[in-house]
Amino acid sequence: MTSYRLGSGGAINRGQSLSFTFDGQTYKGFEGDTLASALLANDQMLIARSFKYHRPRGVVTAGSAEPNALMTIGSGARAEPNARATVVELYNGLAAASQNRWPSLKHDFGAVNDLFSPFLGAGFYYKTFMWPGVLWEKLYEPLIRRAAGLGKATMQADPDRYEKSWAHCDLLVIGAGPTGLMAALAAGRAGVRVVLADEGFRLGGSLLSESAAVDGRPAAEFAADIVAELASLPNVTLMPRTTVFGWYDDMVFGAVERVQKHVASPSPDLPMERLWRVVAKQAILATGAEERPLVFGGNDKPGVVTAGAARTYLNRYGVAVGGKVAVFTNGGSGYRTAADLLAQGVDVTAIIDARPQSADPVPESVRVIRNGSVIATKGRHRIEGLIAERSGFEEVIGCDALAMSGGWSPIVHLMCQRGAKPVWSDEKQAFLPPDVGGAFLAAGSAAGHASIGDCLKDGSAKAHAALEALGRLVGALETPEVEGEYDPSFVPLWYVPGARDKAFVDFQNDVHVGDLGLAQREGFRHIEHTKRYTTAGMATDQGKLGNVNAAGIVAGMRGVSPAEIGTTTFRPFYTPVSFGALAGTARAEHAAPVRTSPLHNWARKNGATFVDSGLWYRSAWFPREGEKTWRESVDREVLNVRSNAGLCDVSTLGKIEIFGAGAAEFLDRIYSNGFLKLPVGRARYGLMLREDGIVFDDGTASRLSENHYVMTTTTAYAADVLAHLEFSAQTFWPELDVRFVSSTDQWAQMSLAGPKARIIMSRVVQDDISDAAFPFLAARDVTLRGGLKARLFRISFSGELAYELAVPAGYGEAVADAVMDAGHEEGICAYGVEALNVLRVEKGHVTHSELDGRTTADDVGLGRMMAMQKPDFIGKRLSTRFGLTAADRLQLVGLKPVEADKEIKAGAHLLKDGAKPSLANDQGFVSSACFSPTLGHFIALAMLKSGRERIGERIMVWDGLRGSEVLSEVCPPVFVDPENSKLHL
Amino acid sequence: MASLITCPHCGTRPKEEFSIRGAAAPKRPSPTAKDEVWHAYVYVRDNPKGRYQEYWHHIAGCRRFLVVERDNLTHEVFGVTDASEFKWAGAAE
Amino acid sequence: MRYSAYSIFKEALSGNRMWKPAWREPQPKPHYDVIIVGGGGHGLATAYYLAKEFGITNVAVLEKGYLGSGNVGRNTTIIRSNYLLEGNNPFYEFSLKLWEGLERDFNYNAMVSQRGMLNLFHSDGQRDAYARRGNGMRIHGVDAELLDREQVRRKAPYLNFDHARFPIMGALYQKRAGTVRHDAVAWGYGRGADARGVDLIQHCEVTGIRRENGLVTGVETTRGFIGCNKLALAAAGNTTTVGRMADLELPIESHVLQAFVSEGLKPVVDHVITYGAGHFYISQSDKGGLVFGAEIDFYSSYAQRGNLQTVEHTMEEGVSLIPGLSRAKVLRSWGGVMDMSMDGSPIIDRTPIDNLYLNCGWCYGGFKATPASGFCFAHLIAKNETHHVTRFMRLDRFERGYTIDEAGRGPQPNLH
Amino acid sequence: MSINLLHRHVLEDHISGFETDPNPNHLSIIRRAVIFTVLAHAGQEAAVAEALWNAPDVAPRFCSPSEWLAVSRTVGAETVAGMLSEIAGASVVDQSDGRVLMEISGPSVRKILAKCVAIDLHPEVFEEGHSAAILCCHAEVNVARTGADTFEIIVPRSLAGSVFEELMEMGREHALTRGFVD
Repeated sequence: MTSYRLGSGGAINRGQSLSFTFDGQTYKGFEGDTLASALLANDQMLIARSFKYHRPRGVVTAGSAEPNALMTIGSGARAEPNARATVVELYNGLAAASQNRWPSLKHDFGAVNDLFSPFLGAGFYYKTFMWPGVLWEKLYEPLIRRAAGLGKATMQADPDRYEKSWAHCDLLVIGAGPTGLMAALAAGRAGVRVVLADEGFRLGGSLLSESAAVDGRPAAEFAADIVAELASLPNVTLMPRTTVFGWYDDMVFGAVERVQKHVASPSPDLPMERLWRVVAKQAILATGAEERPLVFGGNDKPGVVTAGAARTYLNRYGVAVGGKVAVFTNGGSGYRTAADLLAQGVDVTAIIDARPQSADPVPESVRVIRNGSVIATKGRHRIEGLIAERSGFEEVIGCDALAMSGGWSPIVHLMCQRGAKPVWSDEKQAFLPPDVGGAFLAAGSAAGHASIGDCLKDGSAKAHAALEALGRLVGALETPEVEGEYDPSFVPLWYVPGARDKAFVDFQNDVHVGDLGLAQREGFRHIEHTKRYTTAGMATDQGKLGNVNAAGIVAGMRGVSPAEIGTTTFRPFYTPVSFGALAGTARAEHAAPVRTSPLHNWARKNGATFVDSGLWYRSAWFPREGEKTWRESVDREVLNVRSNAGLCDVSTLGKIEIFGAGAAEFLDRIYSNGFLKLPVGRARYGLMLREDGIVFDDGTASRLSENHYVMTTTTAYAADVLAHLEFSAQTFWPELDVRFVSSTDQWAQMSLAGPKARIIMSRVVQDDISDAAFPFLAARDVTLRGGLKARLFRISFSGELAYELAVPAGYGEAVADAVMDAGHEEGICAYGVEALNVLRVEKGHVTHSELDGRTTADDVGLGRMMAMQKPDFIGKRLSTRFGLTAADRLQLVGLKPVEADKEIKAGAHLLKDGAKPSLANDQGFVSSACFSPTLGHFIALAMLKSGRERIGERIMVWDGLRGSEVLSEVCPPVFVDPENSKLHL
Repeated sequence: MASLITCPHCGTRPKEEFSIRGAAAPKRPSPTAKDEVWHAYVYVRDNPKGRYQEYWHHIAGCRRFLVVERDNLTHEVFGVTDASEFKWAGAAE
Repeated sequence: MRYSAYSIFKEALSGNRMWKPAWREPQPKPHYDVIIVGGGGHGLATAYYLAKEFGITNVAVLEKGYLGSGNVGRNTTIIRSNYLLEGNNPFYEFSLKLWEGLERDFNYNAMVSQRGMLNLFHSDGQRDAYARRGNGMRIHGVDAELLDREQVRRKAPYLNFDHARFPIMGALYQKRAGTVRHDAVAWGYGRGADARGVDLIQHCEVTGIRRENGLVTGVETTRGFIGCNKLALAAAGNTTTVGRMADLELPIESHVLQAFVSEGLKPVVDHVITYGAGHFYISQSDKGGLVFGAEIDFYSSYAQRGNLQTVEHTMEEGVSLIPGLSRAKVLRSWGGVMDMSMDGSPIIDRTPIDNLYLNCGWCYGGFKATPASGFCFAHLIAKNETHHVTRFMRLDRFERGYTIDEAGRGPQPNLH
Repeated sequence: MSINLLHRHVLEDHISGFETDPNPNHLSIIRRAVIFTVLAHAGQEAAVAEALWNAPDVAPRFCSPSEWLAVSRTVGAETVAGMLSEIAGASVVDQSDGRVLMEISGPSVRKILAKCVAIDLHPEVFEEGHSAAILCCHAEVNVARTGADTFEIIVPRSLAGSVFEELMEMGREHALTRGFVD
């Protein structure tokens, strides 16, 4: 193995050696290396296989546009697929593995695809794999899927933490190269709040890679000085390792900070990555420019790199990309690379310049082939030479690396994410960022300025424009002198003719010039069609290297300007962002907040099993020793409520305090039934409709004083009902004096139900609660023995004599304990929502299982609650539409199995006895079902076509999904105490 | 719009604080209006491309309904007002 | 030209130089029997079936962008027929049956992949609702199974079974559901229609609808006036804009829905999976990208791009459902403009103007409907009578009170 | 019988056992704060606001143009109720049990809160005495700046556990400590 590490130079810490592995082999690098630079230093040029043809591939860039050097970093639950080695910061113990190869990188069986490439051109799969049809699913698709993808996702839960944060600033500068540093400095000195974000781990951008001198010292030193000054300013926030990935509406930028991706042993107190939403008053795009590869035969061989990347490896990392480097260029970048390599003692075999002449200074002793081109490359796992062509004469030139430069494309991505298209410039031969308005300005080479000097100048100029917009203009910054710059201009060369091998445009997806041509021939001529048909630009680099070349090549094929071809749409994300960073903390048990009832602890002490109910946890049932199934517990609870008493936590019901002289009128318009005449001290069941006449929610409203009501809603619809009230009050009837606020959290509310409820409650409450003093539907403030003020409502969901007692939440547990104590002798039990559900089904009370957003009041037997004589209530007008009053609508009925031991399940459908299962014969469905311990058999509520006139009919309960058919009798939906005698005990 | 809404009561807030209710333009008809008017109010939407008025409920803030006037193609916001100050264009009743 | 094993072989050996264009680029004729506005999936499928099934070939499809530039090329590619209501269920099953025979029908491999779909449920109430839906499917002969937690675990062991805020209790499973390569659907239908004589006219925006004596006589376009006997609208999110040219008042609101794709990964997600405790859905393409989405952005929008908060919310649900996604990376997000209807179900119907036909209101679900939508719309246009599986998808169902409200959320389009 | 009126704080389950000495960054849970909702009736908004701002012993927190929270750590609920009932045109609701009062302070408080709320907490933007009804850690809360580096957070009781845990998590890198204050 050869070392390509130079003896000196580079911004690496040679005192800090780091050990890492690649495909199991151990190597050494230095602090300050990327994984790619360390691999190159260790002569590891072959590092990946391409997607389709499995061609051997090497590093081609030194940055985030890298299409080839994708690896899996780490192992086990921390394995990250498709990491770009060119931006992965080296740390001690880093373990990297190559991808998409089998059995090994050197010997990859998939490379056989390359041999079949004539059959596998663009869009081949649309034309084939169709015969015979059965083989698609059995053979072809499984084969295609096996070949799919690059890296392997771990699919284990991530052990690390992720966070999100907001940042607010006057000016966001994106990119910390010469442009961004100057912009940040100008704004920082002016005292405005600046955020400077850069995807790299060291701020400085191209200044770290170039050999020019700025302000009389090496560019990298100049950068370090500015960074130091910025770091000292309290109004400036430096954010290295932070990629601004998206520009969203209202100057909100999405950014991801890699907090600990570079750390050998991550701290548990820090996130792995942090997502930033940056709110900026002004922003400057200083993202620089991407060097375009040249599109020539065999341009994908390991060892073919961009000229700028070669300089970065050389000047920043002290690594030569080869021992004998050839250069192929159409501009000054190639010459500078040759000069820099020579200065470090690296052999440069030739500069092949596509232009007939140029003023670029030719390094001594280097041969320049002008008007030349490269038509093929030699070697397999690393380039061994190239075939150059000039005026029809060919020549083999030896080399172990080839630095290419096809000119520069401004990195316009972020500025084009909100619909504006980049603008072609004939002068710059590049797509320039669009004008998106004053708050977001492009600067430096992102705006088409090519030299370091121009970038420095433009950075401070654009900062001044931003400061002016902010009203904080100060004196101009002096632009530092730059010495030793090369001429960055170039002559366009989209495609090098005469290719002997495939000339790749999209390296990762193996899209070559021939594919683009095929797409044109087949009519996929719009650039979006070309992209989608060939997959050019659809790889993990999203066409950062290839898309502009593709546009240029297609333009050439069509004989038009690239302006006419345009680019494909730029969309987030600039570079891929982990699911983890975007998800942050809201995952696993923390996917949503938990709401706990004030009686949660009471329920827990009583052995409750809890169940999710929206964000709430509710007590479902309270198993006792010896009970083996949930049914045993629920049956016991139900029977105990019916014969003695039970206590149930109903704190989760929505509670809304309503005040005002207009409250009565307001409620009268909100509910379908009348509320104007509700007396003080009384509760009433109410039904709310949507404006389309369908039932929205039900609940109660109690009048506590002349102008004060408290409304209860279902648990599920508490938030929706509050919003509905607010909407109605604020937009329909702002003239009504009504004010309300939720008090759901203030009260612990418990339902005490059963024939012994009164005697138990009277031991807890000081007030007289005899039937005469506190009749059914009474609702009043009361005082508990011990002095606590509380609210008591005589309302019932179970059909039993029942009270709902509300006490301030902090006292809930103590009061519930007291009620249990008070009822001990009466045999009180705690009961949960399962028993509550059985009790309500036995009574035929509806819930959102019946009120499913498609039912009318009449459908569920509540037609009497439509007070049509009222001039107006929400839902009144549309409730009378033909379809909502049709005779064959589904109506609420009860069902009981003809054979008492048969089980009916919710979700079953209904068929006429003897009818075949078919849509035409479908008569409705079971909405709720349970075992009734009171009756000793299953019962159900169902929605049946014209159901109310079919009482007594036998109907088949068809549950094809679970393989059961239960012949049942249609009955009224109230199974227990239809006369409501128990309510009025 | 969309990312940040400047609530006239609470200041600039992110989208997740709001619940969006839909077009503000249709005004609830009088109880005696014709069936067609009620049908149009509940079901028909102008759905213009461009300038648009929409109810945003500041559910995690002041809980007021706001009328956000904006361009639904460019997502530019022209103004945010409290719903109680919203004037229906040409609304007779 | 027909694609066959022979043509592929022959072309491969001759450098793939002789492939013919998938479609012509015709100049618009002055007059057509039928003009279809919208060269997306539904418009192209309508043209294809008009020509193939009903013999009407003097047809133009007018597309303001490039073919398939709308929602057919920016969705999550899911096909299924697991619908609850009688108004929808037979239609989507008809569509799924057409998907099953599509490739040989139009001689284009759209990679219909019946990978099976798991609709997860997380509560008893959800289970009951899915049981009702599953039985509704079974009663119509559509395949449906109710899986318990362990059966789900066997199919998708990577789901969050052990540390979930909303634990998975089971799933409604439709084996025949799956995914299709979306662009290929547009291309296959377009190619098939073109081969039968339909003119596919790209970059031709309709700017006006000309009417005489109450009937449509043609459309003004950016490429001049084009006459027609019948005009059919299949413009998805732009339906209102085009409909307004004929004074149609529509129950439609346009909203943006985002979709996402991850970097290419070796196959891990074998099924289509939907998260019942949220609105997340995911599958993996034959190329390796995880394709997924969640809720709409909730505001009216004609912009094909979305909001970061929705992006984050989508990932929260994704990682909550599949914890192993955390370290994988999302590559790209995009937005489609949805024609959200007031009850969440589509409209395929005549309009008050006798020779103007309407196809809209697809909400999230337009892609899976493409074949049946095209077939039934073609049926309606050709025969002037409604195909029986679309008999409930009427424009007047709202005023008559016969809405098809799968979600039960009422007339608020952004909740469907 | 008489009920033993034991009052239980919802976060007692979350803060149990040994309480460490507060670090510079600290989250205090106020055990018995008095918190009322004050609603101004139509046309009375300005008068109610003025009365509330002049009321002794309570700190007003803005919720909406017609709604505030009145917070007191010094006097009891009955005193506050009596005082608020004097305000003409207002309706009041005792929410002392329905809301949890937390106070977070320290040199890193803004960095911690930037992970929890979307508003700009820069000292010159969010000044002392400012309050905001706002989304914080996925819950609807009220945040007020009560000192140079001190903020008060009022959280609905049922969500207090989730918000508390999230705040502690966000404060981890800043060594945030927590404890009850009576």
